[in-house]
Amino acid sequence: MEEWEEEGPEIVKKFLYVNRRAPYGTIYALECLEVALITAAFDQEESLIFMDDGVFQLKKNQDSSDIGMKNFSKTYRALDDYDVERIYVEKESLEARGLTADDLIIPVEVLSSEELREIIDKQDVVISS
Amino acid sequence: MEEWEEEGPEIVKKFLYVNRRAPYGTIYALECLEVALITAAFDQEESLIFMDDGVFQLKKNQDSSDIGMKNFSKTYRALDDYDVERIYVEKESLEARGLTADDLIIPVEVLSSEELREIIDKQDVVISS
Amino acid sequence: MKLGILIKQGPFTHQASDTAYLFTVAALAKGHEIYRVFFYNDGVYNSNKLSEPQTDDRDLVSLWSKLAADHNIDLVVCVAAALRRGIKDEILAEGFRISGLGQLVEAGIQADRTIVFGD
Amino acid sequence: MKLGILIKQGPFTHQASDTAYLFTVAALAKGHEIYRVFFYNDGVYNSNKLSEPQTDDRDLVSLWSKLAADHNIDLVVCVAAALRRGIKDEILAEGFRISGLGQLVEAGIQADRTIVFGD
Amino acid sequence: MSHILHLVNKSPTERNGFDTCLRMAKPGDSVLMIEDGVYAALANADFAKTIIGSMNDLSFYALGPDITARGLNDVPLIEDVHVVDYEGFVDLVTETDVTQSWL
Amino acid sequence: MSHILHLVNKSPTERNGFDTCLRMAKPGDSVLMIEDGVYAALANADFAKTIIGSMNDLSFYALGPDITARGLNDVPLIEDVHVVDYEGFVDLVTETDVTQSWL
Repeated sequence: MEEWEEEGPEIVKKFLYVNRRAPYGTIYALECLEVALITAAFDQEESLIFMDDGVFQLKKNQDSSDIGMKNFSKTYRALDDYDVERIYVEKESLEARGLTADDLIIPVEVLSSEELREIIDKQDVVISS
Repeated sequence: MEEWEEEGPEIVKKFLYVNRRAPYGTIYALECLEVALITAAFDQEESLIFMDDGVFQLKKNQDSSDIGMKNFSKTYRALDDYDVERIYVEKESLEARGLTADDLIIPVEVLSSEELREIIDKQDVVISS
Repeated sequence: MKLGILIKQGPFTHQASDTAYLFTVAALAKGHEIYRVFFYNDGVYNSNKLSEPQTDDRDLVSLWSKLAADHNIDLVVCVAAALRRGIKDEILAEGFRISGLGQLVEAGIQADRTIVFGD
Repeated sequence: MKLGILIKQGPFTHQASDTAYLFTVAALAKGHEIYRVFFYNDGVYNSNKLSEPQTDDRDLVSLWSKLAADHNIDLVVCVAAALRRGIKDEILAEGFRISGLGQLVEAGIQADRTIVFGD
Repeated sequence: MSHILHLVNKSPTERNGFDTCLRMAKPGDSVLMIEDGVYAALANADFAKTIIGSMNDLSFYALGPDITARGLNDVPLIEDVHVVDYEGFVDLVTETDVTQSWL
Repeated sequence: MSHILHLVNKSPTERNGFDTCLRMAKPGDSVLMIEDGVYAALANADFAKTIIGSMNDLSFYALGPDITARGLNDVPLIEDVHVVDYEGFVDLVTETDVTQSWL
């Protein structure tokens, strides 16, 4: 973990991390998760969205030992330990890929595009992975 | 220009460079052009294909001064000086983007997907940009 | 207004750093404050002082260094992203500093707008 | 068979170098010859010896260096792509050499197959 | 309700970012095409109908320097895509509430 | 006529590489899905019909280690997509005439 400003300011903002990329093919999933975990230490109101190929990040039963890369999928479970509970997955993205919430490694809230749009509408800082 | 082996071997192979990316947004167009020019010094049978967003590389009237990047589009004209004459553009890609051969900075052979497939079928080395 | 900038790609390969640079220059010209520019993912490569572009090409590493000097801008390179990519103090260009990811979150909190440039 | 490998992406950000490495290991195990591995575009970043991955992550720079030493493989980093990205002899890992683009073309001529790994 | 500025920097014929942006943007939002995103402004391209179909709900902008760099000044662009320079880009960021990049 | 091995390393829902590969491959060619390209092998995904529609003309392969890494072993994959390991990848390269990567 990184160092951060201990004397956090009083401001509480709504941070949204938007994950639209598959894991392993690129590092964006892993490095976004690292930011999401750090953010949890700042007592902000944090949300994560997984849509498009980003839903693949949460696919359970990942085992990357044969490609030599680090399997970071279990780290998503740490989000709950850090009280990051606003985790949303787009229903349409899951369906287009033949997946359901049962295929995912953590409990999430599955929302329609329409509902996700309302989540996006409430944010102060939106960071795409 | 780079150095290269002066004592080229006798083998003559068919090299194909496949360009599917737009210029400026990424460096792939520029760095592929650099390889294509070096290849010309090796007396190989060289071809270039521009398809999908790669056709945008040849759009005439590029002027990158306001984005601070190097305008390399005129360098495509050097291909002719190096006797690289097999330059193919996919008709379907041009049409989908509302362009015609008149919009391009150099003369090219516009081929259908079907015809391009036959060009691809003849190659020994295929390098994607 | 206070602006925070996040750059996720290195120089040359993607246009992200070019766009971010010109955006930053324009923001300064309009009187806005740049709270911080944070370099993450391959963005850490923007701080490699060994970068030597062709003479007729732009030199983004130097451009960022100069902008930081002229306008006192805080250029922060993420330590975790930098370590794995081999960006260390010994090759760090002027005006950049290496620090933790918390600096990105803090910029998000303090700045009025956060703008992300990437691939 | 003689194989030529082209790697167009750096370590970590894209899987290209990982895949190319495991492909190369498998090809050697099957008795094939690796004529050359050529690093172009962001692929030049694979040769940065300052790279320091987390302890539980793979270290591609070292893996390539070791493979080159064990099997006498020619790892060539494109000088033009490397210069603009700040990869120079002073930070070049063991087993890599910096040379011209002609080395890629020559590999294409000499190898029986050329395989491209990128983004 | 906040007014979001959506940034799209990829060509609609290479990646899915533009489609997803249009699916997620809500009526009243603005979309700024930058970098390879400006190819979405080509009036004679197949993708034009998608942009035109969203014109009632969204305001579209495109970064002029990126258009000029790509040589698109001599071909028709979609009417009502407003061309802005980097200072206009800054104004769009400060005059909207949040900026979201569709990377 | 040469037998081409087409490599696709991107998801068909993110980029256009898979579509272009299928447009350009000729009957008799082989397609190997690697990296994020293996998502094209998902039997229950919308894209599956595109792959299945090309099955008469092309032979499809997918890299097993990339499938396992992504946790796709517990969901149905398209029948007749042959799963290979890195050694199988090497064999495909040497047993075909040319390898083309759709980057």
